Amino acid sequence: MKREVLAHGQPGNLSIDGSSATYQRDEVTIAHDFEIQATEPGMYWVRLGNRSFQVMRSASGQVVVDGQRLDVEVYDPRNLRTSGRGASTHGRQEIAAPMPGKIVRVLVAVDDVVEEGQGVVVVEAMKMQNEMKSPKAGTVREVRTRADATVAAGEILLVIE
Amino acid sequence: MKREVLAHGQPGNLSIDGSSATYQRDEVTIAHDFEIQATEPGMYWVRLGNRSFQVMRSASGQVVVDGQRLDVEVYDPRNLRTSGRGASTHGRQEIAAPMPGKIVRVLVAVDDVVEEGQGVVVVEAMKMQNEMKSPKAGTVREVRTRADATVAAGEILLVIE
Amino acid sequence: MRKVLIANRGEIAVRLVRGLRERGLQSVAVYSDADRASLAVQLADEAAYIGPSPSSESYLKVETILDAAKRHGADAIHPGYGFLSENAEFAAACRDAGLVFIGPPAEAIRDMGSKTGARRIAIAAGAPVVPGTTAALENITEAKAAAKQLGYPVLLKASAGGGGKGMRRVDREEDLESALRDASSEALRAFKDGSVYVEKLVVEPRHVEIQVLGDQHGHMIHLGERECSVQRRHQKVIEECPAPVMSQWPQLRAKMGAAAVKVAKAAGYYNAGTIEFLVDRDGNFYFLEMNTRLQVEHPVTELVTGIDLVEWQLRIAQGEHLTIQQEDVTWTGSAVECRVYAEDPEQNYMPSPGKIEHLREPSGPGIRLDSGIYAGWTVPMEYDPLLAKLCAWASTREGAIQRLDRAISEYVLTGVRTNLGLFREILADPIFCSGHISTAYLDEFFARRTPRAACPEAELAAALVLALPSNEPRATANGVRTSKWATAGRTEMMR
Amino acid sequence: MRKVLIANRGEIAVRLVRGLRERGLQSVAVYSDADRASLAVQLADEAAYIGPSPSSESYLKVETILDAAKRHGADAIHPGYGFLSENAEFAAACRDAGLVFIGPPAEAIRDMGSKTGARRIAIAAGAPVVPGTTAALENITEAKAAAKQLGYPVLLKASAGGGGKGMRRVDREEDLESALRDASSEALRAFKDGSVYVEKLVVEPRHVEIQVLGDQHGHMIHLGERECSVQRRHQKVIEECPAPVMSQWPQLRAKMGAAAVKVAKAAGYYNAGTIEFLVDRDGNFYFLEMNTRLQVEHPVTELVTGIDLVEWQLRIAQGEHLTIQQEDVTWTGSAVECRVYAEDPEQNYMPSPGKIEHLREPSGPGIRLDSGIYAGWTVPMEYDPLLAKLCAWASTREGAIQRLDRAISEYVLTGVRTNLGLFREILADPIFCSGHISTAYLDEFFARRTPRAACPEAELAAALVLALPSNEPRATANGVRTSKWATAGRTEMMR
Repeated sequence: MKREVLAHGQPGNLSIDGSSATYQRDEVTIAHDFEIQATEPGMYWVRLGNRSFQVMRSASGQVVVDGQRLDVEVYDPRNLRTSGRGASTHGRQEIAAPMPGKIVRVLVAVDDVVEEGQGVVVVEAMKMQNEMKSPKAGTVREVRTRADATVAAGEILLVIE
Repeated sequence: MKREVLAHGQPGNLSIDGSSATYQRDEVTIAHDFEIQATEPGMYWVRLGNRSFQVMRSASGQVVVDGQRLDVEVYDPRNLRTSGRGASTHGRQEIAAPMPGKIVRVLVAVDDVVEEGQGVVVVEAMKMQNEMKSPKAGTVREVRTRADATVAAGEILLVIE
Repeated sequence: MRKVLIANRGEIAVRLVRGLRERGLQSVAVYSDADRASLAVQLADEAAYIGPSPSSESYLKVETILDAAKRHGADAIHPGYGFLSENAEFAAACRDAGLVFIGPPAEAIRDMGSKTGARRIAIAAGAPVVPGTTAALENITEAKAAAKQLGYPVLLKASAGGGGKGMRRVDREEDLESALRDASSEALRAFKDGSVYVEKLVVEPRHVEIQVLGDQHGHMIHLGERECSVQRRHQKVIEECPAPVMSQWPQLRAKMGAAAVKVAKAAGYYNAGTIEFLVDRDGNFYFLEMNTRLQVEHPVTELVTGIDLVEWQLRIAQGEHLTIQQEDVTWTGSAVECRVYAEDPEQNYMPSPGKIEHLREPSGPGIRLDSGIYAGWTVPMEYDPLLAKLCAWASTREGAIQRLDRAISEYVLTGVRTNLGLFREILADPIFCSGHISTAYLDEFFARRTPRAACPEAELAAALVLALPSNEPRATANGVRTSKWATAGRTEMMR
Repeated sequence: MRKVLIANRGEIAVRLVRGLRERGLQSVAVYSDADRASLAVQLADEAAYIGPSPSSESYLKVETILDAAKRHGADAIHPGYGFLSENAEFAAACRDAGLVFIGPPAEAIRDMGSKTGARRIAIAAGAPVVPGTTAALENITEAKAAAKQLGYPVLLKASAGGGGKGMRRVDREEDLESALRDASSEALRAFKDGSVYVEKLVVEPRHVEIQVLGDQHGHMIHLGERECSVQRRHQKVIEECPAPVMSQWPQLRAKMGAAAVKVAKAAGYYNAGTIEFLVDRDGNFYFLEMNTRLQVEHPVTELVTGIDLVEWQLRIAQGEHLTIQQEDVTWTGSAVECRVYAEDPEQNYMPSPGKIEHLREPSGPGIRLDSGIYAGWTVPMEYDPLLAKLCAWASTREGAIQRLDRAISEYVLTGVRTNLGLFREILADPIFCSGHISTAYLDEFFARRTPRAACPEAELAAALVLALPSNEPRATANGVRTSKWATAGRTEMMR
């Protein structure tokens, strides 16, 4: 079985043959015999050669190895050609609430021109106000929220193009 | 909603009307407004009037309230007439392994006559030997295990009639 | 005293349920909508609903809390920390309703509640204070004169303040006017009181506080210090006892302790309280303010002195004599606490409310965990992000640090982001381990921090789990995920 | 020393992984089939498979363990307790393989391993022993003569024994022959050695043991006692420090400690070890045996002395000097431990292996939990039923008992039966609380025990949950359940 890996932004390759795994990333290649055992839903024990790892995989895709959060994603190369979604948003940037919270202030209006890094909306959660910044220069196309609104994590607040 | 309750061997009645519950057992009748919230699968928080309870219900039917195991069962009276299973075993007593373990010795053979309380089989688990006793006087009809066999919890070892 | 209502939530409510149960007292937990079935509510003997999630509609409503106490037949109220704990009117209202308020007298709360009032009391009691004004600044002219006399840099502070709100460092006179305006409007928003005063800025201070404990019969002692210099956004994240600075200045604990007791006595204080000081690089200390309640970080004092602060709060509130003399108090070993927050240190400590997916809490030798969560619990967005306090005790500071790191290595908590990973970096930092820290430490640490090297074996372990058939990446709750990888892959293909 | 293989399993393997990590040492956990993905295996840095589940094919196989150590590049082995920990050949084999054995010298294990040999050493060192034979009984004639001289009641004991195996109380001469036969055959089965000796039976003794700690350079101290009288089937279930008996006889700790150090020194002992004594109603004490390893109940000593026994085991094994002098050792407060077993006290402590369904472990002030389980873990049927050790420390014995009870009230553990409910009854028992206990306590408690009154509110809470639509009673995994209720219901209908 072959899989492509994106680890901390770096592409890599995983190859599994029975109970042997080979992993290549940058200049590094490692190969180990392994075993995996699910301990609870989403929790796994992994032995790699001599070493022992505790791996958690949350429903949101977060992966934690021995208490450390890793930024690792795995893809089946056969599925890649069909996963063409997302390209339509090219140039268009949706700004989503990073957490559930309450909108304190919307700092821009439709058709405003914004700089990269300019504050656009202030969200409050857990007694802390967080200013969200525009990830790029552009024009505000849509404002989908308003002050005092309660928002869910991932809810789109603004669209900048 | 009405349910019949068996609490520590004593029959009782539960009546639920919206968020009010009435419970009668022996001479005691109590009535409370209540709320229930599932916290994890099988775990519940129950408020009864002013009081707060933590209730666990395990897959095996075990129920634990604030850390104390209670022997409580609940039945829908409408289902009773159809639940006629078990009657066919009247007079016949199956002796099941109370826990997973290893059979050390079978102390009786088919057609042996046994007294109530007589040891019939010795099961070992966790470095401890446990002699199982016949719950009634009778004749051994079947011996379904043998020394050194590994048994699962609930596996029938002997039948006495 | 037979039944106590806990006018709080989260881990401190759990701590109080435990303390009450250990004394044979019944507990009543209150809950808002967001806290229905919280851990404290589950563990308490009784539970009282007090309203909608925003604290202004529940935990801060004096009448509602008093009604709940009456309804449940409670004869005392413990306010915890935050919320109504330092509200003199609440303490007085409890008394008027015939309820024991487990804390200091309302008058002491009121007197020490104003920063400038507290400064005056401290000065009168002979405690050193940071040079500055004791009265609120009336206008910019007065501010300029005061700042000039103190010498820059100076610090503007809200009279009613706390938690860094309404606080501004000013390095030059030309920045004073706008800083004063900002501080005052921030203070007004936070505390409904725009009063601001000015102090000399102590450069690279350590934040060291003294725990005091006194009964209603005039006997008061101190239980030593806590070092609380590791802070983010003026909020403590790591606390310890003893303070490393004590090994440098052997007489400092006794001196600060004596000063703290004098200030607390001058305020007519009883029950548990904390006097906060700044300690400068020369071992001078300055009174900062008093916290007239149980402190978040009280466990490190309990671990090192063996004295149970909640137990004594309850006994003192019942009128018992404090039977511990100052000379009976000893400090054994070292304790370090880290505050586990639902936040992302990689994104400027952005709050991370949400549902706890997996939870395995550490334990074993020398570990104490005061936690307010469970697997499946949804951490509300309405309250502060403290999930738990993890403490380690050992016979040496080095041992406590290693033990705390060990415990964090076992701590499994997913579903929300936390600062657990950051703690492991700090606990391995040679400067933190040397004990040479100040309130500037954490910002300075972030500035020189290098990301931990990725271990290919750990990546492989993660990749193997992610490659399991039942765990193929799937859409998140918030819609289809556009992965960086897919983008990278497409870019490759288009070449 | 850089990497240590742990030749054990369960909670003690977790304890050792923690102790190693806190010292910056790598850990290798071994596992049989039943222990794949155990908590210790998950937490350890490395994991080594050692064979099928029965311990005779895995944890007791010297060659397999040594091979694993070699394969993983370990330079030391910690044996834990049980399994190979008191096997002199194993200790010698480690040494021969160039591995550090973290424990006493093989010779001391061998010499103290025979009960009769240990008795001889104790007598020579001047320690009081229970009157009896030092040599194994050759025949019934010799046994009768010895018993007659001692006076009935007497106790027959296996020379190679432990854990109550091969032990018989004999009250009259006519019972001696059959008791001797039973004891000898039980000893032969358990220890492959049928030797039995006879002692005077101490009536209602307390079981009190002394912890000793010595380095390889001839320095040895004692860390005080542990009271271990609460036992079932000759297995300890509750242990504490200080022993309540110490308040009755103020010189007893020093006397027993001195005797223990003399015995251990006479055996050429070093590292951590325990001398078990019986204490009679007049404060006399008698050497019983030595446990040449870390004891299950070591945490209560750690909590009260603040000395980390595992840390010192590692340091001593590396040749370090024990830097603690006898006069440095102090005993602060009180610690009580209960052993959480997977067993059903209501059914004669029947073992209850199986899968843990729900688990919430207690924590908070004064609580230490040494656990070897997690939710979803299947407790194997092949090993002893110890799941976890729950300890409470407080400044008084009464406080520790209340705290332990509070912690148990929070402890959620379903899927297997445990003795947690029994502990709550014992901790509320006035006789236990008075401290007037002996090894007869638990049987005596069971005899006079009254079942806890059922609380109708708790029953109603349970009934409401069971009445939830998604939780209708359903067939168990083992087939259709024939309920008592249905039977009762049918009986009603047939009237």
